[in-house]
Amino acid sequence: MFEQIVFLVFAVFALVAAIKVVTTPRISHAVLWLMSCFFGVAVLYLLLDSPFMAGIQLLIYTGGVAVLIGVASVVLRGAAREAQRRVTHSWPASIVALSLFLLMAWMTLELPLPEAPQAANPEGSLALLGAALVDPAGYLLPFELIGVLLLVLLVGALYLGKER
Amino acid sequence: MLISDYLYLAPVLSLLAGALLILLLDLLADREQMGRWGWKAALASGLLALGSTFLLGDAPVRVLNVLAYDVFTAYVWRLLLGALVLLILLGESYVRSHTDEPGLFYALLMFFAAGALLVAASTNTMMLLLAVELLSIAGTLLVGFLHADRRATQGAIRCLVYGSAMTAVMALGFSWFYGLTGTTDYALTSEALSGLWGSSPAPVIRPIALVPVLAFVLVGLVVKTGSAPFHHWLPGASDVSGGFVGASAPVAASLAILPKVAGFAALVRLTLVMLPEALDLHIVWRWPLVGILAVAAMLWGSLLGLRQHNIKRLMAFSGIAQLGYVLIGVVLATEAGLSALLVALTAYVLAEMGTFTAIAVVSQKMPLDLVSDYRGLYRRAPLLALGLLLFILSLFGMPGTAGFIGKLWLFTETFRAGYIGLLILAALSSVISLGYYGRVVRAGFMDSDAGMAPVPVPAAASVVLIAMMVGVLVLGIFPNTWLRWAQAAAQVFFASG
Amino acid sequence: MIWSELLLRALGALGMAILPLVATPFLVSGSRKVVGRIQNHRRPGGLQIVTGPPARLRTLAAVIKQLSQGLIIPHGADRAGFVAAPILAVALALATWAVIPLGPEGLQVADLEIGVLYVVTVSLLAPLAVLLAGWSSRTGNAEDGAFRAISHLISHKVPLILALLVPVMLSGSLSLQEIVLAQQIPYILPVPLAALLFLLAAEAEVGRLPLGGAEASGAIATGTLDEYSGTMLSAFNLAEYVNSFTVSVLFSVFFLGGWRGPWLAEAPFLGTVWLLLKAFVVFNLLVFIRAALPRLRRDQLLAFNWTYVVPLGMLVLVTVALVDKLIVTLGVTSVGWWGAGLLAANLVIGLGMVAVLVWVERAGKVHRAAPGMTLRDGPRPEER
Amino acid sequence: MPIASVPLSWYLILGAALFWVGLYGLLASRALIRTLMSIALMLNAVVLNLVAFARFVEPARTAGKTFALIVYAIAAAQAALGLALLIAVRRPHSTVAVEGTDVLNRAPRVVDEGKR
Repeated sequence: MFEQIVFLVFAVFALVAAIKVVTTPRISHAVLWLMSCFFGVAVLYLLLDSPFMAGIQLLIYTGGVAVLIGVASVVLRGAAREAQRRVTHSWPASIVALSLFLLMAWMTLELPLPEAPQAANPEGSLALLGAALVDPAGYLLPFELIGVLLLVLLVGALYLGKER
Repeated sequence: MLISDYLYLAPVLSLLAGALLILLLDLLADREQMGRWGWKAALASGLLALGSTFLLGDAPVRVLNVLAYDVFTAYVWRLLLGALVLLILLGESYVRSHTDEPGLFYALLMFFAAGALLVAASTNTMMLLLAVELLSIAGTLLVGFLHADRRATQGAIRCLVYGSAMTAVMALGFSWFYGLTGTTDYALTSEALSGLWGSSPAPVIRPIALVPVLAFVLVGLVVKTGSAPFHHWLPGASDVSGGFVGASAPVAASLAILPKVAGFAALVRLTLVMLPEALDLHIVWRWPLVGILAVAAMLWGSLLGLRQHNIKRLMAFSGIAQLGYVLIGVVLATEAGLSALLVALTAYVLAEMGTFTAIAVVSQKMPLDLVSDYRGLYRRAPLLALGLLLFILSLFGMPGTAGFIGKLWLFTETFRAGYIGLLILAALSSVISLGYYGRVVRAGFMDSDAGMAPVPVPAAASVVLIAMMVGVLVLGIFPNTWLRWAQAAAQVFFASG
Repeated sequence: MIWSELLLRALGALGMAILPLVATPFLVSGSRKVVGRIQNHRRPGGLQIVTGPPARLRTLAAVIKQLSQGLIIPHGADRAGFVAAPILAVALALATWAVIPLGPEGLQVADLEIGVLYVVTVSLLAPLAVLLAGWSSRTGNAEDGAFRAISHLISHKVPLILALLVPVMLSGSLSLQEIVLAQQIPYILPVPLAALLFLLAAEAEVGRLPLGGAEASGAIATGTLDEYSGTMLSAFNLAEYVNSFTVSVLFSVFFLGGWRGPWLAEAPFLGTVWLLLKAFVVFNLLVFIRAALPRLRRDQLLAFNWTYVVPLGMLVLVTVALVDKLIVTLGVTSVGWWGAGLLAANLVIGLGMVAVLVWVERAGKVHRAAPGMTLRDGPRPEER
Repeated sequence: MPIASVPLSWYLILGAALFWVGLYGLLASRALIRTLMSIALMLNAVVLNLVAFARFVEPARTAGKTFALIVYAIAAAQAALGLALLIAVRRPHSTVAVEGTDVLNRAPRVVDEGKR
């Protein structure tokens, strides 16, 4: 019961924040709402017994992505003002989004989902995850590939952002 | 075990090593030197990668738990790497004259190709997602590479926005597969799905409920790798969102070839390894989902191709129609259908490679890329005109060319499998395509060249052109070895039963 | 849920939040005295009243004065953001204290399995408060200041995190308590380079003098805090001081063995004393550094950070990993030899780095100051 | 404490809602910054799905968490690339002579001119 209340509070919070992100006219407010939405979802991760994911969520999304977007909107004040002007409500878009949401909701209720969660997080699950990331029989290659992806990005972004 | 796994990654690793080497050289050398050495380093690593695929043997191997190396992978990798080598040759003069960072361009191209190789071989949804993302980020950067050109940056932005949205959609689909099965491995997913389905008398899942998930995965993958019509009609994309118009010719050729081949390989693996064949799921996936996509691609590509005056866009639409035919191979999902798919795909790569070479050469002289720029080409540049004719004939499917073999086999198999409607639509689209192919040929061979200057053909471009022409003809006339090889590649998925 | 335990936790959290708040005014006045001595201004602030109540009480008076000033929100500012920013700054400054272990067991608000991740996250959120302040002020100076401050903060996060990873790797845990427990010898002995990097990055991070200049009050008014005054300004200042005390505590936890010390078996509470003592020493060290050195120019600082400090951090991380693994593989079990091996590796890298710097200096590749720059952006006469 | 007091479907429906709100933002907004935020929302919803699924279907939870980490990496990469492109596309507008030599100082002012 307690958990359900917590879930509902933060789910509604995250959802309202998400809707604000796409509707609020001022771009700086949109960034703040985005951070709030990420924060709300991070709380749900705690509820899902994944403090690690909650930490990562705050680290990467709130601390990384959202701050990055915020900095960019400070840097590009002109662009931010433009964005302000261009927020429009679009009926076709909302109809598409709503119908797809209803489809997904129907699908969620239709499919046989497990009723009970797995056992609570065992001690040392973090070590298990770490081991899986460097295990040749686990996810070593994807983990390494993340590094390659970020390298490409770094080099490319530097080139694009370079003054000439 | 670990070392031998990395041995099977040798082609990917040599591309990555090449890229890093070029980046390092870029730090030490100035622009002149990079212009001279960059493409040689890239070519060397491409050839090394291509060569290493011939040393790996034929036995199917599971590489680091997330990739599969087998004859199919080998076939696709060689196709990709062959195209890469030619792309480097083709881009050389263009890159040297159009950018101040040639080293970076080749490094990105190497990363791009490495991403394509990994997409083609992955057997794990998260690996596939990541590899596709590597491919698309490197691709986006390539599109935006020519900085002075605002169109290039705009094209890159469009690429990024649609690409990211499609990544999200695909990831959503994969997250559901993971949720239903608790694994991301294709084969294990297949087992788990069979378990959900088969054991009890009544299936636990109605297949209809999973259609959205299947559709997300399909649309995401196909749009992301650009092998379907969507990347043309997404909002605001009167320009081609894949960046064809914004992109320079070598980049456009890379985008037209590498991700699509890789995407097809991934699609085939998804179809035949991840979705258990006995279940309705497999059937829903092939028809209607992939089937509708194939029909849409064929008709859309052909009909819109008719209206184009820009040759790059015309070829882009024609490419879409071509890939619509190739998608039929996925709909069939039989051993013969799959071999036919590989053959048609190879023919597509050859013809497309050649056409883009010709376009790149003309584009150096006349950057507007209008069909009317090709008036009287056979007098201004006979080699170009001949090549263009041959490639267009192959794309259309004239007997004696590689394209004919692929199309014939595909259509025969379609007939044999009983998809008569599909066959009729494919034939119809083929006929429509005559309209725009004819226009290019008429411009090149019949219209007068009054007031048009001759077009000089650089040495590298003529090498690529001649190689492609020989390829198209040889494979069209003596296709036996090639066909046997394609069959061997297709057998991988059917050998065990 | 056991309510008494919850209550206890809440009390503990409150205590942990109050501890740095109480310590701060004394640290402020203490550091001012130290700076005054070093820089030879006996009476900071020029002519002061020498009569009246004892000087020590002046700190208290200053606190009361700061707190009693009103809230002034400039016209045109984004009200919610403007008020939220200082609150966020203080909250973030205090949040780190939740995971700092004050003693062998129990003396910690929460022993998170992901403690280090938590610390990093909280410190990565710090730019948020700056961003909010800059934005909501809606003036050019504040926005420019926010941009400068954030680029500065983010740049120095990188070596900070790289340095943090070294103790994490050596102890094999992200929990701060585990890291303390794993330090049979304080990590500063086997990996002095990582400690040095942490100290450098932390010093730059809290924006204090030699490596400060994130706000560059000389160049763009007060930067981000241009529009702030009274209580809200002092909230920011408070957060800044708490932060610099926090990094001292973190340094003690990660590299000086935390609460470890003699006579712990007889009196466990001594752990807290040891930790605070170590933190106090580190804090004073930071004050010495900033008092003794002039401020570096901002672009030089960032260039130095990216060209030397970050690569050095990566090199240290990789080398420590390899050497650690090598020593374990060789079958060495004695902590002394393990430490000596790592220390030797660190010294080699450190000397190499010095050699590189000397070579660069000789080769004349140093980024020389442009005329006119140093003066404008030069050191402040006294600390704020 | 009762087990599974929050059913899996609640998380999934929330995930779907966040995802399609993101899609709405993507379709409705023509400004790149907001588009990037919408994409971040969509990927965030995917991660929520993954973490929720991991809690309910996979005992070890390594595959789900690894997948989630990969999605995070992709999200970060896309945001960074988007911002680099934004800066690249803004720059040709601006024609500013910048005083001083402080490179990092220059960025805000250069772009200021771009707002015309």
